[in-house]
Amino acid sequence: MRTVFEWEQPLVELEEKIQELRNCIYDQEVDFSEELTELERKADKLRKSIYERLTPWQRVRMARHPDRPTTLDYIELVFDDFIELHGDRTFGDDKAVVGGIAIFDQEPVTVIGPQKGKDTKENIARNFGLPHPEGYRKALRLMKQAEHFRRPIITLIDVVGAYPGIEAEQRGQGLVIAECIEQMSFLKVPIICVITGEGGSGGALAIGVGDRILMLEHAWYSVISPEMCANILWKDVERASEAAELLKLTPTDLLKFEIIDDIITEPLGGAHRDYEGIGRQVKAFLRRYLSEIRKISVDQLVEQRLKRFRKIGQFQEKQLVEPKHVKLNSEVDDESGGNNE
Amino acid sequence: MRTVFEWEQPLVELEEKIQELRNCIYDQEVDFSEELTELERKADKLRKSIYERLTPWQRVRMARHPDRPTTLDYIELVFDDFIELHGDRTFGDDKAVVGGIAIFDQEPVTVIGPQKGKDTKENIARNFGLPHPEGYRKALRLMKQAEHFRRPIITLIDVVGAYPGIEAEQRGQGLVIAECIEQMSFLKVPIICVITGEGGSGGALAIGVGDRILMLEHAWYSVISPEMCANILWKDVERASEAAELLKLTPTDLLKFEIIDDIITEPLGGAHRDYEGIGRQVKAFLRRYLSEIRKISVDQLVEQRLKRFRKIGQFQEKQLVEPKHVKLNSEVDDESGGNNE
Amino acid sequence: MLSVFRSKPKFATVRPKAAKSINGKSRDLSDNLWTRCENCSALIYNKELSKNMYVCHKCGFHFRISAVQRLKYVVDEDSFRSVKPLVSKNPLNFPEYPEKIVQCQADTKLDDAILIGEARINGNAAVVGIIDFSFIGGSMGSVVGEQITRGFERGVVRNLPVIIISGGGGGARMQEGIFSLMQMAKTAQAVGKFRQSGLLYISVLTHPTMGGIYASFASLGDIILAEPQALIGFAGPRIVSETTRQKLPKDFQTSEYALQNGMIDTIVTRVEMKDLLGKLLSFHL
Amino acid sequence: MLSVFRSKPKFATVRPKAAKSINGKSRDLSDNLWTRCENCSALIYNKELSKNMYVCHKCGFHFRISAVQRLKYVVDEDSFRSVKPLVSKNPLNFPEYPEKIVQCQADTKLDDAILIGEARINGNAAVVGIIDFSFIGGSMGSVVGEQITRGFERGVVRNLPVIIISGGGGGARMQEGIFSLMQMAKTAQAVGKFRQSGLLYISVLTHPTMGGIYASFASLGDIILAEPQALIGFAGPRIVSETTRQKLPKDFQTSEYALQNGMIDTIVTRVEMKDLLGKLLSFHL
Ligand SMILES: [Zn+2]
Ligand SMILES: [Zn+2]
Repeated sequence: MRTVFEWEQPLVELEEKIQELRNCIYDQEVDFSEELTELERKADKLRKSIYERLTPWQRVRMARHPDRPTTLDYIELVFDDFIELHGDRTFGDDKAVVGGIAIFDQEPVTVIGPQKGKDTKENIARNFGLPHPEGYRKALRLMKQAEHFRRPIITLIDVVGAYPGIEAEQRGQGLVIAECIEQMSFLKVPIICVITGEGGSGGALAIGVGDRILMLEHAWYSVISPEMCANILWKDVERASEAAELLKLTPTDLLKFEIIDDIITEPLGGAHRDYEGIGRQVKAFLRRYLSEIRKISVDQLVEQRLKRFRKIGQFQEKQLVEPKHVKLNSEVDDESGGNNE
Repeated sequence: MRTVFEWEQPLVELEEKIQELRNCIYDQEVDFSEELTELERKADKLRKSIYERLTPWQRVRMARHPDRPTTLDYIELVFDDFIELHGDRTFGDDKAVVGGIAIFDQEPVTVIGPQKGKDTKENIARNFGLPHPEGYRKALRLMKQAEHFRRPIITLIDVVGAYPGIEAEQRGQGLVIAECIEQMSFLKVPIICVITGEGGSGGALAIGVGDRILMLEHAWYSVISPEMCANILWKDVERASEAAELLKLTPTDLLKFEIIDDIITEPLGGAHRDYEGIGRQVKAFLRRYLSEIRKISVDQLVEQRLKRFRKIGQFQEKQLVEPKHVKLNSEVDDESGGNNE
Repeated sequence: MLSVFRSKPKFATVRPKAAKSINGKSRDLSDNLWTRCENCSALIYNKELSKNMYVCHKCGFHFRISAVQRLKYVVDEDSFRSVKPLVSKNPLNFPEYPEKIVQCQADTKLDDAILIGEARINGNAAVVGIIDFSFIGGSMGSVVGEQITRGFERGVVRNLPVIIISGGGGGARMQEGIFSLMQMAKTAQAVGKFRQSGLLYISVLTHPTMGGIYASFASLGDIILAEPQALIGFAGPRIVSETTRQKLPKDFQTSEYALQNGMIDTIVTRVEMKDLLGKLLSFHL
Repeated sequence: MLSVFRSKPKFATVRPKAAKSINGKSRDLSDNLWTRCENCSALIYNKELSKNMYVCHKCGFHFRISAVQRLKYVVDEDSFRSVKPLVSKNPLNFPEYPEKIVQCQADTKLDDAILIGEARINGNAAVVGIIDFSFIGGSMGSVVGEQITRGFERGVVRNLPVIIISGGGGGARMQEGIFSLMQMAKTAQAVGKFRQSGLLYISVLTHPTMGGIYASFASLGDIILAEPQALIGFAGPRIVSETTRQKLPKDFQTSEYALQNGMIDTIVTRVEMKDLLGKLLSFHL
């Protein structure tokens, strides 16, 4: 059964009515074409008014739609000749992360992303797309392989977070995320990151350090999930919707903050309504940005990548009143840079 | 109780007799000094004749003497201020391998080696000095750390082999040994390897790729242990002694083959008879070879290190008669180098 | 942030009072002569506790201390020079965030959750940064991220090693949202650039080092030390236990657990920390 | 070398006869029309077996094949050019070693346990080396080590990728003692130098790839492929079971086990191998 969100209900009803009417046209020989045109005009209007005014929380739920394309779907829609490569060469092969070599516009690229399942069985096998440390180590291995062979890297990000499990902690979840972030930052190849669904905290950032960071219209990216935020703030997961507002996790906010570079618009009603359509969109954006950054030397790319993150942060230099409350001996000048906004 | 080998029996008896006589001198007031001198002369002669003519198998057993100094003993005897560092940063901390930073002649060096236990309890904790993959990964991590900080590396090798266990295989024992060998070969720091006891196969070679390879007098180094060799050849572990002869695993053989660079002579009767003595010896050899290779640029060191191993092997080019037995299409010239002996 | 940690008495969810009390000049404890150890319940004479760097002489329990307090135990007397202080803004217009900042500044006498500057340790110069848990759980917002980053940049410019003593809770500063997350990238990159200089970075983990702080600069040290029994990990124990519905191992996410699992170099008591740091610095001149 | 492997019928400890039989021109099988699958016991018509590259059409069992045979399944017709052949000496004066070499040369029609040269795979040029198990268990003495090394050097000089298909038993050639061990270092270094050229090295693991071969060049591939159900590991299963006195997992040291444990990139059947190799080569032009 198709998942229908509550705010889609009026639209779905209208769509069903249109379908009924269509069936009538075939069954009886009455002319409903005028009514049909009118209804479809209405549906179009409704669709727009619904999907263009989604609240942040609705967007989070769209990003989690069970029919939403997964990483492997995008790989099939956007690339040719994907060869999946497995394993971290130290501990295991995490099925919650897929990666390998594929062809994009006749050129080999390395593609990596967390992988959710399409049904319960696959979700269990893929741990609901929640990676263990070996998943991040596999990603890092494939990224370094890409660098060795001078292939661009494309990461497709759709992950609530790194798995909070006992064994994941045991095998250094935090450490491996840090290693990914650091090492990805210095890779001498073009990197494009596309947040296709959920961009959950460090688990997303671990494969999110790129030269261009794109985001689908109904994706979210945040330091913490709205539920967990609500839980911490008000001890009430039910208030996730409010938290989603506070966190400014939508593509529009993040574009304004210059955290992302562009928003990939989705087919009306969401990517899951038109796989071919979203595939074409993603392909077009990738083509545009990849050709843009391919023109830049890799040394410059790395420099720009570092600069990009270096300047993120909002703070102000403190007025130099006597810091009487802490008995520090004196102040030295600060030669180092930084973005004092 | 002190372990006494059967071939040491006459010597031990003589030594006991001398001790008795000595006690007599104190107890009674009789002059045995002449007999004592004579007996000690005899003991000296016996000692020489025993320890200088050890068979290869006896040497293997000497290398395994339970009182033989372990890696941590050498670290204490030869270095100052050792700070042990733990962990492979991916899976565990293998107690069968110790490593860290120490001071040698006022300069920091990285010291690494497998660690056997001194008693059953410690042996169980240290898995009898048989490393798991995480032990080799720790070693590799510390070696790369040494390279980063431009510290020379000293490996102390005393290992029957990498541990042949289920989990060790699961976590890639073979792969990690290969990685150690490859990466150690290219480290841009001086490396000295000292085989202090057992040099068992790939488990030893994994930390045995150095610029100078030294070997204690009663150590062995071989592609396979004599027991396993005997087992394969004759399905009879009891014939290990014969296998030890065949394998040419003694320092003298290996020096002749140019596999090692020098032999560190041990105190008469073996390192375990005089810790201070062997400590001084090892220190003197390390000092000499370290100062020798410190003078060479690291790029040259790596080049020489690669050349050293590149030329090992005995083979001959085949006379170019018609290779009628294999239907290969034709032969091409071989431009590549190689040591055709 | 606090809520993500287990509320085992051992780690004491340090009641704000206790936390404050240790900060030399607060009132609560100076009135009392004795403190009860949160681990073994021994009564300890306050002067003894202070003399022993707030380590229980009976069971070795390490009390949580403020950044200022810790500074005294780690650097040479009068050797510390602070960098220019920075203060937080409110990039998301998050409700009550500015008020929270002001409150924390008043409580801790810090500008934000970090104290950082240059100092000497047994004569060896270094950039030294200390995270203070009492300031919004020692979480990393823009100020902490920027100061850490500047610390590493200072290290490169002044040719000095860097020591960062972490003890931040959940790591992320929720109120700064995506800006907080990005500080992970910024600081990890700062470590990476610093690494290229060949200088030494020692990361010291104290209770608790979790989340975004652990998953960025704190686990990227050339050498990683930890105080005994510190909580070290990515996801908080409560989340792990709720997600997995499994009983957590007894020593889960402690320093000892991290050591056994190969994630840290060694465990050092607070009392021995300074000497070990000094020695490590002297090994990397 | 053989004795270190489990004698499960599945892996068939390939009786010398069977091994020889697969080498195209030997007599034993040409007299018979049918072969019994060593895994599922199905009777297979020999022509079918040969057409299916000695993979059982019923259960997918991969029969062991000779290097020459394998070459046909992997490279383009008439594209292979062998390098100069080398033959072994007897560095340790190991008793009966020369005789063993001569015997193996007669049996396998090879000079030593390796066949190596340049070839094309679906049009893509590469250095291709194949280890033959039937030659003293495919073990690595000086000749194999030197040929592998020269293969990588040839790759650098001729700007060609390298593919090595391993299937050597215990890996070490005991009879060459320390010289055999040192080939591990020599070949691993050859891979390392090759790596610096930025060219592609694909390692293909076939049954069985163990010991010194697995612990050197065979596990250093940029990409590591394996045939299904191949035995892959360091210590032989018999030694592991004797040392640990534990029951070995059912799939212990198989390709599937290695894949699950993150040690290889993917498993490919013999029938699909050539196309995958060709595609990978074409991705790395
Ligand atoms: Zn106590
Ligand atoms: Zn079959």
